[in-house]
Amino acid sequence: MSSLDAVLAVPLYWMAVGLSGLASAASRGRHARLFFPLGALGGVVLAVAAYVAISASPQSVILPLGLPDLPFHVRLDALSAFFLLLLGVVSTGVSVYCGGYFGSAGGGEIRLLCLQYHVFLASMALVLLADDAYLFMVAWETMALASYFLVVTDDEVESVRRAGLLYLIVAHVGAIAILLCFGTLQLGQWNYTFDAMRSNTLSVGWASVAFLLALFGFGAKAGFVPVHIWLPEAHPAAPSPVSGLMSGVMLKTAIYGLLRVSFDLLHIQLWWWGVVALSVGLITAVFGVLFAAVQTDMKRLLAYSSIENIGIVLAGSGLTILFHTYDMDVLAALALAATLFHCLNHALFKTLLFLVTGSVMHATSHRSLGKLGGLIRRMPWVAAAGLIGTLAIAGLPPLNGFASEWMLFQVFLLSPSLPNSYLSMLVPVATAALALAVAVAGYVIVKFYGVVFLGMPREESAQGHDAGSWERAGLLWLAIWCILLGLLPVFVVSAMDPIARAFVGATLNDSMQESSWLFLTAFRPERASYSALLFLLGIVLTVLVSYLLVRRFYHGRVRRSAPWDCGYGRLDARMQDSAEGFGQPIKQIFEPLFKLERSQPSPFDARPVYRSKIEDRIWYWAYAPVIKAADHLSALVGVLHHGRVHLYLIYSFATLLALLLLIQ
Amino acid sequence: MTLSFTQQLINLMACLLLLIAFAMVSQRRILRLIYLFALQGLVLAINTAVVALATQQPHLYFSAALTLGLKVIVLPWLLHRLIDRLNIRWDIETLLNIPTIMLVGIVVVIIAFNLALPISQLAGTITRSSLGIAMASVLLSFLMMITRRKAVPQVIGFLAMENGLFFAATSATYGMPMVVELGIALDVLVGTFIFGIFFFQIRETFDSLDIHHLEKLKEKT
Amino acid sequence: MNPEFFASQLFQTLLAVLLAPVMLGWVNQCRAWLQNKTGPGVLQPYRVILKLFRKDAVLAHNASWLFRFAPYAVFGCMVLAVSIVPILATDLPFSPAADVIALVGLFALARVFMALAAMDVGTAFGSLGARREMFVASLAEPALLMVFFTPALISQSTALTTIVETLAHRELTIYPSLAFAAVAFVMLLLAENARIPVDNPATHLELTMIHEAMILEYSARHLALLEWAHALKLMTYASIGIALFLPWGIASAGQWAMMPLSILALLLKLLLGSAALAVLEAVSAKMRIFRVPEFLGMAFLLAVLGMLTRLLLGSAG
Amino acid sequence: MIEIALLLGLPLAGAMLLALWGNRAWAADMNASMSLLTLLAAAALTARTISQGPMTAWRELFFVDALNVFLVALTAFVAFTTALFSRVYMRVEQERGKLSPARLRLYHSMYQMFNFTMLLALLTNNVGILWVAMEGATLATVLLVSLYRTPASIEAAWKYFILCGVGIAQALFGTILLYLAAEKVLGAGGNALLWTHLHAVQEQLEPNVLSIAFVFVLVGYGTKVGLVPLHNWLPDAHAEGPTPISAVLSGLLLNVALYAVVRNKVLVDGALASHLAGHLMMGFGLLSVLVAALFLSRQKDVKRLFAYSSIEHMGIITFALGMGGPVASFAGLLHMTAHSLTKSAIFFAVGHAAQKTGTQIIDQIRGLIRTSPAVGWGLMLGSIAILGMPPFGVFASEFLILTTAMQQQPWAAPLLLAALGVAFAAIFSKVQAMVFGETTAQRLPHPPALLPVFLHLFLVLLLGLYIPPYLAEWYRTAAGLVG
Repeated sequence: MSSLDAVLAVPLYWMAVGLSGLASAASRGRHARLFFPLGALGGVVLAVAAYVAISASPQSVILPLGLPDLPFHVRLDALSAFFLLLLGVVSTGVSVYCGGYFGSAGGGEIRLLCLQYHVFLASMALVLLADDAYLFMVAWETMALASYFLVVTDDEVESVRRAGLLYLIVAHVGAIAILLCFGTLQLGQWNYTFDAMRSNTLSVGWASVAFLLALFGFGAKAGFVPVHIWLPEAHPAAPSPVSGLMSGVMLKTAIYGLLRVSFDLLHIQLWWWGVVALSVGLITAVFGVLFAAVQTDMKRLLAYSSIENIGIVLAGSGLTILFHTYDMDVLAALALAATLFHCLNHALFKTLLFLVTGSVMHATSHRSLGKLGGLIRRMPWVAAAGLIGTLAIAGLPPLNGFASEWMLFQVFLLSPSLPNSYLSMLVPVATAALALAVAVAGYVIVKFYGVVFLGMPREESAQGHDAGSWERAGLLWLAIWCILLGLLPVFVVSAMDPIARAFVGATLNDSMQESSWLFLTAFRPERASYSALLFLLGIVLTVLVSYLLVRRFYHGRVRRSAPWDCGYGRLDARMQDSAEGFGQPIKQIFEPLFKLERSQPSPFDARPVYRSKIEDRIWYWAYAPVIKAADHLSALVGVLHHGRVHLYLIYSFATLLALLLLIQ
Repeated sequence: MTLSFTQQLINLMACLLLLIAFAMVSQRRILRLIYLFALQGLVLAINTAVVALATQQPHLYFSAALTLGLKVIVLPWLLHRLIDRLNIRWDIETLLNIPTIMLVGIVVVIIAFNLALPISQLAGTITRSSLGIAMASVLLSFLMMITRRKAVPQVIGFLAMENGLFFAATSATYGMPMVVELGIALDVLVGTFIFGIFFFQIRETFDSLDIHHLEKLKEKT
Repeated sequence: MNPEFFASQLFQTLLAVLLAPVMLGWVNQCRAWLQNKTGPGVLQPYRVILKLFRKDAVLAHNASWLFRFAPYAVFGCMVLAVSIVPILATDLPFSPAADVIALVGLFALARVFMALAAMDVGTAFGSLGARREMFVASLAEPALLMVFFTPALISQSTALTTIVETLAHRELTIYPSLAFAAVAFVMLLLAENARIPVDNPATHLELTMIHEAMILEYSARHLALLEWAHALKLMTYASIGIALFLPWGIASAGQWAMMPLSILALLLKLLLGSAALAVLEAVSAKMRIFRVPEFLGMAFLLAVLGMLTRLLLGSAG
Repeated sequence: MIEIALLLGLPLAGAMLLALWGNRAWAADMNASMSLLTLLAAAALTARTISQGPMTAWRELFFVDALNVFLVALTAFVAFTTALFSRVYMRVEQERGKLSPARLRLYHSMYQMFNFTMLLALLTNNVGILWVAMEGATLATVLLVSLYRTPASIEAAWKYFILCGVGIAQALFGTILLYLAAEKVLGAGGNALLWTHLHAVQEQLEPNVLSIAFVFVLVGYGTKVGLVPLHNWLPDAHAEGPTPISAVLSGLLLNVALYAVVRNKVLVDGALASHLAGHLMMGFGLLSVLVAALFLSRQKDVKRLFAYSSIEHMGIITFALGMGGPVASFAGLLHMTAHSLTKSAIFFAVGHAAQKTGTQIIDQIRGLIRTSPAVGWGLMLGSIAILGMPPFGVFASEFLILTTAMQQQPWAAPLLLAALGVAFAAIFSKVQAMVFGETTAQRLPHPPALLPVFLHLFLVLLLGLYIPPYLAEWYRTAAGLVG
């Protein structure tokens, strides 16, 4: 059985699991512990088969479904295999976690949840496998629908419904744009298979139209500024494992689509596409991280940080396009590898962190950073997993987040060799933006971890218990992957060689010479090299040595006492720095970016209340006017339907005469 | 060239029809309106008969008879009984004042004639010159429906329009095939009955036949 | 790689670790002189550290394992950092393991542990210090990267050894772009090492302190490690500055004969550099916390300008 | 030609019988069974047509080809399922005292009469009879719209009658002109109106007359299709009439009216070398889509909402058929099918929802999935389908239409994008509010008739995922006829 069959079997299997889950009558806990782990098995199979398929040659098959002249075409090449690997690994962890999570927490009818969850997984797999526009769109929209239903699980809450609505609307408009993009690509001979589109040669103008449509359409799903607007609403609304999947995998399917269209289906590329992608990406990255810094809801914070990472990924693909258009394919290969690697890493640690928030909410039923604190003592497991995720997302060596960001920086440093001087001038600015985003990300995540897990609980109610065994297993799975990919990046990166060869026509062996299992190099080893293992070894060694020396020479007696309170004596949890406080410096510096409304109490206020609300200006710049215009227009046409039959008769009369005169 | 007697006769009828159409547009009294409608039907019937005489088309005699029966006797009688039952005889107020309507009517007639010109070139019938008039009277009754505020005159306008169509059919093509003629006649008859039912429904619901009661369904702004 | 490499690596690391407190002491001594005080003497930091090691540790009731682990982690990071930077010779077996980007990552790692540990106990001071530290860092870190990237562009490499090789051992050329980078670097050094004008290591006034606020809960051996790590950090920065901007005299691969000479050169440079630092601190005043972004923004800008000039002037830059 | 006889005879007989006993207890069942028999006859006719190809019957008075037999099957099917739905629905209405026995009689007999006129309009070969049947359809439904005798319903019926009557009159004038042109070629008499003959000689027909004729026909039948700006009767009639009638109006009448337009378009295209008819239709279609989309966001009455959505979809179909070409026409017909099925299913669900909550006002219908998940999910899935979300059939056709438009009429693509976006936002926001959240509904005396809803939705789903080859072949031939 070929790896394609195996891969193709998994979505079907998931469908089956979902349907049987819908049918089964087991009690909530047993239901969850039975069906979600079953789904996890599918994830494992998918991951293995996909890993095998990356290096295999593309395989395709035609299913007996679909439109008359357009049966479903399925194709498994290196790129889809890579993203399927991502899906498989992440979904395994999430499914295991769900076994515990949905078993006890998370409202909603468990049977429907199970069905929607597995349909969601299956549709994502099919999106990655589709080889014709129709199947792609079907899977794409099914994915949107399934995730929508998962988002509105707690549909009694008004804000949840609003979030879901916003999400689906943006998703649908984006989908129509993608559809039009395919309409442009198929070049009027109504052959919607990707093969036919590959062979088409579009004029430069139409190609650009297609690219921009794709950028908009997929951007609406990935959350590029300014079509990110749904993301920070929908992620907090959804149950945490679902937020994890959406942020970890679903956003990546959009990246996949963008790469598929711009590198595979379009036969040409223009250098300014790269510039557009690069600038949009960096703007998105900086924007996302700055907004993440001022959030007070932990899931919103993570959602904005997803926007940031997606921006980084987009910037990477932009650079890839740039190099590719200037035939610097060796560099393009490196950029592509870095981009994809960051996709994978972000999927892992972001999902991990979302699961952590899930356990926290599960334990404390609080989501606001203003209430949490000190959980490291009550939930050590979750705290440990969270720490790993934190270090990874902060881009700290020796974890995986650093590895991909290291590669990206290398790519940026290589780009001055671009022939176009303006572009090479652009690069320092771009690098600076990237560096800023990465650094502020560290700030953000320290805020997240510190406020949630360290210090003292800010509200008495926020006392948690540690997560159950299923949840721990899920967290552990993802955490281990974060560490592994951080320590041995070369295995994954070198596995991307087929993708690079297929899409930018250069092998990674040239762009990463002498990379061994130990050393990750960029271009040439003497140019730059990084070895996470040695790195870790060094730290561990020094820590051990210093620890042993300290133990050896000095007795390690420890006395416990109250923290030093400067003699004030009434030190309590409310005196800790709050999430708002943490965000405040960023608020101060980048004030014009935010739409702030503060209400500060007067010094004489008996019961002082401090409230500050931060909103996204883009909503007021881009969206509100559109809505207003639509309302205005519909008010105008509303006048037409005036209720008087005479008027209606006049309409027909006028139409008649007008047409008669027209055809004269 | 000099026109044959029948042709002159037909043109005369056509002019009469146009005249009646204008009269209906400008008529204020509902009873007169019904009489005018009957008159229109009569002229139509005569015209059809003349055409039949001139062209020896047997089925035209039939449709002439049909017209006479339906539009000169039955429908006016129905309407008359209707307004007796609903006793509405007072004046009809129009939306626009009469002269304006007349002016619009003139414009409509001009347009109609211009449109009809190429077609009547094509039509090989001795009645072709009256095609424009037919179209004009159709549009005029359309205009009448637009400008009337009461239910009954609107219906009369509707029927008058149907007359115009019938006239067009005879003048352009010596009438439609028999089946169609019958079908149309049936529809008209049923339609009138249903209109009658409606008058009573409207009457008992709004105790008036003024259409401005029927302006509730609109887009709330 | 043969054992000599490891020998040189070990030697350099140990040297740096041992020298670090002296350097801190020397800086303070110079400052004391500049302020017409006698000063505690160069070896004061040693005494402090030893004293601290002898004491019993006091921990807050709710201090978690993270709190106790952090000092070791920070110290480890700093030792690793100083052993990456080629101070004496460029043939370090460890340097391929980490380039400048990894070095910045290393500093970030130490900083994050520091901040987390500071937030662990949950006092107002700790979290305040952590916030300010991370905030300063979030602006300083990109600037530092930019500073590194200018020489990286020149030497077509981000590996420190390669950079030093190119800068030190090719015929002497003046790089205007490096001037920008150097100024920016000095500003960053001040900010990152909690020196005036950004922070004042000598104060415990909560309105101004950053670094001190973070370590307020620490005592005894933990505090000792942190202080030592602090000194090491200063040392590392100094040696980075030397390596990037005054690389002459650093022995290149395999030149054992050069070693004594380079040690002398190093000591000289450190002596002068620290004195200059002291002067700089003495003449400038502590700035308000919300002036700091402007200060660091300036550094950031200079660093970017350095890169731009490099690209503008091409190989001459 | 026994099938045709049955197809026309059964509803007619049903109308007669129900006119006498339509108020009996078994009347509803009889109504349903008559429709079932009609459906069977339709199936037989379809089978024969597929096997034997196009044919004419009874001195060419009737004519069957792929195009109209496909609509016949659709009509018979939807009529049957609607009859099933109306069994339950109407019983509830009667028990709530909204209907007197006399009116129930009227309702049942007119329901069959309406089916008869629809089928006649589809099957006849004579363009004149087509007109007569269309007028007959108006007459049959106009009294049903005012069935409840509320002021609003009477007003709606009146407008429906006047506007469609006048519109139809224009269509008659167009037909006369067509006859005038045809008579030149085919000679006077019955044959000159037979579509088969006209189609045979369409190249020789006088273009000038035909273009004028088409304008009249388009305005005439277009009124019944509900093309903007001739659409004003449609929302009122849909909102005020009983729900089964709204379902058949949306699902059937609009299609048949469009069918009438298309038949004429074929002739005009043949006569005129130009693409005039197509352009007119595209213009009307696009205008309808845009205006309807804008209207949607203002609706407060759920049935009005979906009435406007019908206008929107009719616009899309008209646009597609106007664009022409094998793919676009194929998509247009596919969309016709999917829309009829989905929209009638939605109206079924809406009917039950309205009965549960006792109102049609959207703001007062909340949380349907709480009280009756089936109705709630029916409405939700139906709306998702009608909004062009895969894997439902509506998406399949919209996919083809949009991609084709992007190639042939790129200027229209952004307009369609905007309109579809607005429509989606408008409808989905309202539906979501009705389906989710806290509830206001109470229980029904009878279990709702949800078989039709999910049957329709299943078929639409099937259309989206798998169109059986013979069905596809059938669509292709039909598309070929549309041109």
